[in-house]
Amino acid sequence: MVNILLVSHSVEIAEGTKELAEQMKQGEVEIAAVGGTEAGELGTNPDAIKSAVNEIDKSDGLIILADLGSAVMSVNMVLDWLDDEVRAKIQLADAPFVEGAVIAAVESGMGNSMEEILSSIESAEIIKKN
Amino acid sequence: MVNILLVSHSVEIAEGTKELAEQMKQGEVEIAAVGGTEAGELGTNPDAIKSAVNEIDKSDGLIILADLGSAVMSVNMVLDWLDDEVRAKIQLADAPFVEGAVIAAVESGMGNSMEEILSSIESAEIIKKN
Amino acid sequence: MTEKSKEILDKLADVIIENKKHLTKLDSAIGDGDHGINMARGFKEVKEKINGNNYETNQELLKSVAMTLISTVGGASGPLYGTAFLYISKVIPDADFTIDSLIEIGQSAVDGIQKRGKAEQGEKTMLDAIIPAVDALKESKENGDDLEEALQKCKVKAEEGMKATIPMQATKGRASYLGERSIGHQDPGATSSYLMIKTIVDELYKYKD
Amino acid sequence: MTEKSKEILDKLADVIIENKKHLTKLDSAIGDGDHGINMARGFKEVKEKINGNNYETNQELLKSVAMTLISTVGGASGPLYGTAFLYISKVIPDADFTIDSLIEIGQSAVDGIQKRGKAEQGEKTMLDAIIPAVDALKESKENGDDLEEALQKCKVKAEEGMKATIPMQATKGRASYLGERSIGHQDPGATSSYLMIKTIVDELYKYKD
Ligand SMILES: Nc1ncnc2c1ncn2[C@@H]1O[C@H](COP(=O)(O)OP(=O)(O)O)[C@@H](O)[C@H]1O
Ligand SMILES: Nc1ncnc2c1ncn2[C@@H]1O[C@H](COP(=O)(O)OP(=O)(O)O)[C@@H](O)[C@H]1O
Ligand SMILES: [Mg+2]
Ligand SMILES: [Mg+2]
Ligand SMILES: [Mg+2]
Ligand SMILES: [Mg+2]
Repeated sequence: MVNILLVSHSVEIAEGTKELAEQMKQGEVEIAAVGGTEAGELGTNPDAIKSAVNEIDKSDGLIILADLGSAVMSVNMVLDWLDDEVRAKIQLADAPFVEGAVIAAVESGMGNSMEEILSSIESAEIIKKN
Repeated sequence: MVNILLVSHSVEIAEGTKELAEQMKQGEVEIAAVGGTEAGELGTNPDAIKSAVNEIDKSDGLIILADLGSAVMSVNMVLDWLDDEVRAKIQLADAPFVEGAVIAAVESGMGNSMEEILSSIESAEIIKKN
Repeated sequence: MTEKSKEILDKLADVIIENKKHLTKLDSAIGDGDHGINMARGFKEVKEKINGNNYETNQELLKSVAMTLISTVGGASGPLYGTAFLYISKVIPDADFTIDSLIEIGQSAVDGIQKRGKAEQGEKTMLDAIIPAVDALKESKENGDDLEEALQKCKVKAEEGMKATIPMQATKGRASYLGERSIGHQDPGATSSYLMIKTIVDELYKYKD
Repeated sequence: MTEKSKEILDKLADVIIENKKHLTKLDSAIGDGDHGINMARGFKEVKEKINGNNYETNQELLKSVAMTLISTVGGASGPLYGTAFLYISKVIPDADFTIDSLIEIGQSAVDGIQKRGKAEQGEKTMLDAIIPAVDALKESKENGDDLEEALQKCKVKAEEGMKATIPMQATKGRASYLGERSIGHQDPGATSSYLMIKTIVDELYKYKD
């Protein structure tokens, strides 16, 4: 199954989104959450992102969701450090953080492929609320 | 200034997003956050939403961001209970929760109108991360 | 005047609470696995609320049920059932129920749910149990069925409607996130709606003479 | 061999730490008000790290600075400056600096920052202080300026570049959220970059004979 890594500037947003997405998952989808700086402030911690990327199972693919630009920058840096083979398993999604996490959890649980999940969560439709 | 109300299924997501958005605000933008059920579980609490809507200053407009469908339903119910005059000051945004909150906080702080802010946060561009 | 309605609501609450696990299990398959928890929490509060208060009219009683559900359920079913009971409170008579008043009550529930959820029949929601039940009452009125017969048909149609959600694909609510994978599962909301209709019918039966 | 570089970096860290409030204030106007906090935290760690360790080569020293910044800064400037120092570490010689090696160092910083942030000159970022400084060195090389002259011009151009961010509209980073309202404010990252360049130049001056 495609696993999911959530990278937010806020540990609360990261953990809360993990909890919300896990409620919807079927099967063995793994969801990891990283948020805030080492000191617990708002920001990103590349070391923590690196550990999370290393620890999570990437064999069927890994989708990373990041909240804002500097989280994206930290994630991309960590991804650049990986071997090409591992790197090829991972995609950083152009998707809204909370909404993307929930839909990705549902679709991964259904056994959808990385491409199928990305096409759902990267669609403009996902931000419609009514 | 246009104020902002965040309604999430998760108190952590609501509070974390408030903190993240407040970091970016200039001036007197008010940001309120409501999350979870009364019992602290994932869900929505219409009474808490109602109190938050009543308490926040709506004179220059109020934008509400909700995370998922049932939060939207709870918000719409609360809005239906309001007088037309108050109701007219409020818009529930078709926008991503975290990303929309940050941009709305910035733009409201700049003195942008409700329509200007909504057109920014309801644009598909907002979910692009790279 | 409200004693009979209170008894029916109390029984209805018991049935929902008894089915907590069943409803939650159904919601685990195509949702977030909390429908039974939500509904049992809400109806536990309803029991306490109505048994601890006196109401002059059924309208007051039903409004109190509605507000309690809205405040305590926590899921989509809170605003949905809450608005249904709120709409019912506006039409419910204090006199004994007739086919006509039951139709009006049923239709109000449907209107309330549609006001909140904007769903139609066939979208795999609670409406798929309730709309057929209300339609059955309307048909019975046209056919000139007596109340007993009408209630019986109403319950059967609600159950059929609930089961008919199994092959449906959800297009509203969390189950819609599953797309085609929502097919093959019975909708939790349609199930709680059937349980409520069944209980109301069975209770009205008791008083039928 | 690394003592001179260590001293320069130690001084550079001091300057950043001294300017914590100034940088934070600039970031409050067009960002989230943490650039000084981020940079001071990072360079405090850099001081501890480099003063508590021995390095065989400037390459090792600079790599250590880079990794410390990446781990501790917490904002966009962490990956950006971190990658800059990482790229510098790949080209920095252990011999005394020449105009040629300074150009290579400066160009590596630019390359690293662009690799991470994909910004061009004129987008109101740290690059708007650094690129003119590197360009000045390149011009000095063409003109045949001596090192002293080249360093002096480099510092002047960095300062001009920093000030030139005031009328710019930000199109990268958090300040870009402000659109036109980012105009009229000096970029915090360009300011920290100028401070670093100034410090390096002043320190190199000390050793010039
Ligand atoms: N838009 C809607 N209209 C009618 N019923 C709906 C709608 N959305 C969801 N439902 C019903 O609500 C049920 C789920 O309720 P519940 O689990 O309590 O809420 P949540 O989905 O917020 O966890 C579904 O099984 C469905 O019958
Ligand atoms: N894409 C980018 N390329 C180059 N520099 C950038 C980029 N994005 C931001 N910056 C620089 O980073 C500075 C802000 O750093 P900092 O406040 O530490 O990070 P954050 O914005 O994450 O809080 C800006 O003033 C700008 O100079
Ligand atoms: Mg549910
Ligand atoms: Mg729920
Ligand atoms: Mg900042
Ligand atoms: Mg920051």
